[in-house]
Amino acid sequence: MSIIPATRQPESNTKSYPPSGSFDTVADGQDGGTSSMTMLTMVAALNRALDDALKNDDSVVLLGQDIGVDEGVFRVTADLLARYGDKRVIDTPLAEGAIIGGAIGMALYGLKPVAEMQFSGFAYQAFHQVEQHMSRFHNRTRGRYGMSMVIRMPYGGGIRAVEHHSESREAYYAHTPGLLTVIPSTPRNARALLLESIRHPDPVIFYEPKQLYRAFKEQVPDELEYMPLGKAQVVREGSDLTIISYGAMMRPAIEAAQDIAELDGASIEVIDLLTVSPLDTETIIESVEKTGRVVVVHEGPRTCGIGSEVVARIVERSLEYLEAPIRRITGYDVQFPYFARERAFLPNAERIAHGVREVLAFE
Amino acid sequence: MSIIPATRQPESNTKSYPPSGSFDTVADGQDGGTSSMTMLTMVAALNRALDDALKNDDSVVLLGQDIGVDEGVFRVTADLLARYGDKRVIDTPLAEGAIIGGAIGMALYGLKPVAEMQFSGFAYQAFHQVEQHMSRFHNRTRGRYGMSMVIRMPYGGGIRAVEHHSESREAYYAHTPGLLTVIPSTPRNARALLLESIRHPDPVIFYEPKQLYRAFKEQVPDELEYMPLGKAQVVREGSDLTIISYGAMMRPAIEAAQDIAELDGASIEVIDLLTVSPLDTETIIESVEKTGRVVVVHEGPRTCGIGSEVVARIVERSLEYLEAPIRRITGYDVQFPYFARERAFLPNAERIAHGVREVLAFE
Amino acid sequence: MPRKKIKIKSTIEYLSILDGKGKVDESLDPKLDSELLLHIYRLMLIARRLDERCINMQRQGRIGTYGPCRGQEAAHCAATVVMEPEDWVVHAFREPGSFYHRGWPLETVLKFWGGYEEGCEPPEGVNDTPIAVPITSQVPHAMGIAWAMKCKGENHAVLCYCGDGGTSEGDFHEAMNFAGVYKLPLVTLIQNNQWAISIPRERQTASETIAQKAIAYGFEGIQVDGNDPLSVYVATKEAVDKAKAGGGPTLIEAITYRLGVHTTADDPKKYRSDKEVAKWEKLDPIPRFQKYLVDRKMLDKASIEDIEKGVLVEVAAAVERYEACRDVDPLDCFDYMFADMPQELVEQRSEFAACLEREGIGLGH
Amino acid sequence: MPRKKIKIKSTIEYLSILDGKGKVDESLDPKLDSELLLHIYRLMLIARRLDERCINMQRQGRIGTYGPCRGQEAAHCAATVVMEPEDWVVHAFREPGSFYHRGWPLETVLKFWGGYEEGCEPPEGVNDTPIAVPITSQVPHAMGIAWAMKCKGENHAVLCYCGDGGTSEGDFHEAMNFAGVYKLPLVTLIQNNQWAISIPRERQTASETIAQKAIAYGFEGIQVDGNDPLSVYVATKEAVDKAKAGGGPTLIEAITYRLGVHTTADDPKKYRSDKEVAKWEKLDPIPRFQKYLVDRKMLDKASIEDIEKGVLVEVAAAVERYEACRDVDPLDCFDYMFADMPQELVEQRSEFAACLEREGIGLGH
Ligand SMILES: Cc1ncc(C[n+]2csc(CCOP(=O)(O)OP(=O)(O)O)c2C)c(N)n1
Ligand SMILES: Cc1ncc(C[n+]2csc(CCOP(=O)(O)OP(=O)(O)O)c2C)c(N)n1
Ligand SMILES: [Mg+2]
Ligand SMILES: [Mg+2]
Repeated sequence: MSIIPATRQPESNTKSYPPSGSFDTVADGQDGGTSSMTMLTMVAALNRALDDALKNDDSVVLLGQDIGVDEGVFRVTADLLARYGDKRVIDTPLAEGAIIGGAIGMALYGLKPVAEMQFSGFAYQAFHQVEQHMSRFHNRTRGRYGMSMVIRMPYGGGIRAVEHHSESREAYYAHTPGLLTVIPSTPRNARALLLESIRHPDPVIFYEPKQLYRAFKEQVPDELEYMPLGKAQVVREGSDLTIISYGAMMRPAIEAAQDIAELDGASIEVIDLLTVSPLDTETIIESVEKTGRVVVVHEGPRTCGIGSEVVARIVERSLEYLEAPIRRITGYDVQFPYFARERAFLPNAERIAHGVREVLAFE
Repeated sequence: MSIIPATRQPESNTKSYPPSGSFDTVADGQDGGTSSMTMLTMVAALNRALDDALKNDDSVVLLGQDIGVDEGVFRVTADLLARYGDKRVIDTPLAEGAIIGGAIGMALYGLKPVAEMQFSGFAYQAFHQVEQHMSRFHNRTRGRYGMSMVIRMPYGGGIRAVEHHSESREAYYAHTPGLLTVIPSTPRNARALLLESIRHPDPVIFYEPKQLYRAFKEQVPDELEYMPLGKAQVVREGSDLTIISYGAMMRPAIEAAQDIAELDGASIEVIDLLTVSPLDTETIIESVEKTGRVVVVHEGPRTCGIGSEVVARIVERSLEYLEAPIRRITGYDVQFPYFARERAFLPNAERIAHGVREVLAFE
Repeated sequence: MPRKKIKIKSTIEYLSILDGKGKVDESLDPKLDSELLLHIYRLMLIARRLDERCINMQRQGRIGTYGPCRGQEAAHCAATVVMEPEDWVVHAFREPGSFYHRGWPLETVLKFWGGYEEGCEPPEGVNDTPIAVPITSQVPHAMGIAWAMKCKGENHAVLCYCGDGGTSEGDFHEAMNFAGVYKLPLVTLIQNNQWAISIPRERQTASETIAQKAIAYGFEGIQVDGNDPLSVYVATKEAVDKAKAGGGPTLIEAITYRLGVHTTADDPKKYRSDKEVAKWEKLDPIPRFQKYLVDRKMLDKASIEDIEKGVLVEVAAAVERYEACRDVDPLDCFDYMFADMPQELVEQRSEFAACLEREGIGLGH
Repeated sequence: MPRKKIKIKSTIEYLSILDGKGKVDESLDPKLDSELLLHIYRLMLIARRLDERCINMQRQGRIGTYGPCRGQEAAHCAATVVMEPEDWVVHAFREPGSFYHRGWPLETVLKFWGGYEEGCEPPEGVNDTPIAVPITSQVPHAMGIAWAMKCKGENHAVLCYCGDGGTSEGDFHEAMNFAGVYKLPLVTLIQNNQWAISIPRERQTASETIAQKAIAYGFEGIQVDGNDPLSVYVATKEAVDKAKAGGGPTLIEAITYRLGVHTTADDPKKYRSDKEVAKWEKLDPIPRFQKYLVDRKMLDKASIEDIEKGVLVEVAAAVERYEACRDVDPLDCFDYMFADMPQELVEQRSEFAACLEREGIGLGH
């Protein structure tokens, strides 16, 4: 699982991410017995990753709206201003373009900025800087300038928020050459992926499923832990059908898989993409060639979403293994509704299970 | 072909778009014998559409950088300032966000703005206005306010231009709910689609293949002509394989189809999508169920591109008809290279033909 | 030519008529008629009581996160009354009194914060834009509406609200610049409530005033006491009259204060002192305006109570109407996407309808 | 408080030292040493001759569209020489003299306009950013570099070029505002060449000067005669010194003129008069600076010719080096996308390699 390129091996205290299998928390001391663990929410785990990064690398700088004194509207940056001061944890005026454009300048100068967009729905104010520069500077200067920077932003529905606070548009970034787009699904992988994103030499969009910020806790090792980018995880093994998902949809996806196993006796494999661009095609293909049936699940709009790319790659590589059409259980191609209608709108375990059953039934 | 909804039937002088079949020009007076035709480049045809629209609808207003006195950097707006004055053809300062944001305000007030972005690569400066408002106002106000407006922008490679002047990112718009994204491929359909886009009640991204601006001429009727949005066109019939493409890639796609017909004796159907969002799934499916083999061609990046969506829909609807994996001949997931390398980079007839042969050979 | 000072035409003034204690500067008093003054007073009270009610309802889970306007009633209510029906008002998100004055039913505000698209639907016959969530993104629309008025040769004007934090966004700059170039009939009123969530005004921009930003666009800026309805009214009226007379745009900086939380999800104790809030509590626009009206004999104890009662009844009725409208159909999230629904949405809508049926989710789910 | 004028700290000055005829204002002459002055002169000449050569090469199809700097040599060359190697210069796209001075090989400019990514690759040891095509999008980067210097406690500064048209973009506003708030060591030099393609300065913004836009951000702006290298130098030097001393940012508006086409794809006859161009031809920065140097006995006929010859030789050599580097491998458009190439790109690269092989496209295709 944890193939950390030698060039980016951290100095010390590295633990590899545990072999996966489910979202069950890892019991304290279970893997090796030596390292201590703490139960953390995803917010706390992200906070710890930022703290780790600030502590271990002087060039790391955080910037964003209300991330300092206010500690972030979701408190992801709690305590960090107090610990690292206002040269490292910077409250900014209200201008996303200058936050990202400024971070690009910082990265050119050799800092490692980790910028926060308060909500992914406001990142479009900076989209020109992402597309025109963050994704291009390394290539444009033929590798002379690195763009080692991260944009963190909460995405997705489920927190009863007003317009622009609930959408999922990871596909914009996946369609943009030159970026990595990472979406964690648990406290532990959130921390390990964020740490890896920060030390990664290339620019990363770190899309945080805000619905999961405080949804559950997981044991997170106190030691530094990194998870490679671009690697999906088989979180549940199965042989009859593969559910492919990521982020906040992992929980209903796993729930659906479990229900189907119990009620229908079918064996469902579940893949957590973790990085939606670049896609871990190998892991997908391996699973599909085993099961022959696929359901892809995401919150974002269907057309040109991550789901369509997953389907296209499966068809290119493994058409002959497909025993049924691939179903996409996704957000529809409409605006994410205001929150009175959101519970009905968001894909849920029942809806996923229904899709899975239909695909299983196809002959 | 020309199902013009009654509600938007123009007052007079309407001609229906001719039954298609190829990119051959329609001889003067051929269809009906009554109407006169003029050989026009795409630039001239677009100019004519704008002229028609300004003439026939007082609420139409053009705005953009250098579209007035300078008549547009590609001369698409030639003569229009002189004819309609600076309240209808408006030169703006250098700010894409205000052009689109301002056009949204105009549309709220009941004008029909047709905004020009000088190049699609600079439209990201206005992306927040497109995503947050142009695509949403109608839904947000539950239909109370229309967003009848068009953003025209030249896209794509092939004109030996500097960075940001050659890319194709129609998928950003296709992934955005609430927009129509239209891409013409000949002078005649450019005019008819632009006229329809302007009178359409919903917001349209009109993506113009600048490589074709002056590449060839076609007979364009002097009368008003409209082509429905959301309808693809079978521009060449065939039975062995379907090439699906749009915009500037239509020419190499048709060339490849012809070459293969001549050299290999295979019968290739070619579909011109014309509108990439919403997709005309019916026309695609009908063709695929006949041929069983598909190649999708576009300039833009592959991941989460229009091609992946086309594949996903085919798999959903017609998996059992597929006799071979679908090949995507597209731009790669890299930055569009500076122009010294662009000829090598752009998909061409040879490359498409090679892909077609591979898919034909698959057993 | 030697080094020399450049004279800049634009000047920046500060206007204050009614002071913090309700004492009026007689030389500046616009002497508005009592009907208008009482209407402004009542509007401010409507905003205040609705605001209080919303905070309660949020606590009870009957609406979602709410962004109160407490303390800013004068800054928005006394401006909006200047506008004629054919004018447009372009809203930010902290102006319930303006929506009400302009003819939006009072429950609109509840619907918006309650999570219903219905809260963004302008009633027939009323223009204006609904709440705009992305900060400053509404300012280009206001500019565009003013531009359309000018293109059409119509003699109307646009009033646009924006926050102090909002002036940092590129949208503000671009829209102001266009407004200056085309001399548009646009009045932009910055509710400078001293904070943008946790960022104080001084760390939002290094300019001494926000009003002076107008200098960058070649038109006039004015700073007013935003807790004084008379100053807000006079400055807005002058600016709107100038706009309609072809004099172009004006930037008004209304100095006010957000007495409450940023939204109910916010804890202002993290970033500001009780002392600061207490100082501004003393400058509350409502008591001082009440004193002015009492001094002028336009109000007395009885009429104050009458108005209060009337306002509470009206707010209660709005809450009732809100509660009665909450059974909505999730399926209709498709129905307004396009004036002309494409086939692929028709299909997705059926798919969604089937899900809802299977899952037993219907009206009032 | 009655209505009153607000005093604004920021002042806007205009600086001109060497007039249009090459006559110097002795009281303001910075009396720079001859080495520096001759270096500036030579830089300006390099820019002029390279520019001419590029236009020729464009006509011959040896490079693509080219954007000349004719007339703007003083505005960019006399500014860039102020910067130390550890400082950064952030370029727009009309500053060939600056690239050359900062250590980029002269053929860099040819490569950029010739369609080669190689034209954007800073040589080892040189900082600075390459040409930025999206107007103003480089200004936030300059701000960010200055911010990084400040975060790191380093005593350097950033010089950033931008056009008059560029000041209309949101990026300009946002970056200037941040620079003001954090008091960053950033000097933004607007080459106000009166035109943004076909849009004249007066229709770009309604403010009388661009310098006064600094007032919106709480720092100083200055307008200088941008065709006078002495004024440009003095204003830039003062601003950079102030920046390094912790005094924060400065906005310099250099009044100049684009004597040539916007780019070789442009026809300025459509939008401006020959008369206007002729007027500005008389204010050409090179002859007037030459006169100053001759008056000061730093140049004479012989040395003028020497420099001219040297410059031509150097330009010719750059052209030769450019021509020798044109065989590039299309396949390498993959190689710099990431520091760490993902597997999917490795696969696409192989696919592309196979295409190129089949199609017989290789080096120097
Ligand atoms: C573009 C954008 N960025 C960030 C936010 C999140 N946000 C909501 S309100 C707010 C502060 C707004 O401050 P100001 O403009 O002063 O208005 P106020 O809240 O004080 O009324 C922020 C940052 C947003 N809504 N839109
Ligand atoms: C964001 C963006 N919009 C539009 C363009 C197209 N364009 C290139 S140069 C130019 C005019 C620039 O004017 P100015 O900033 O005054 O610089 P100048 O060309 O006069 O040096 C325009 C509109 C662009 N490159 N970038
Ligand atoms: Mg505020
Ligand atoms: Mg210019």
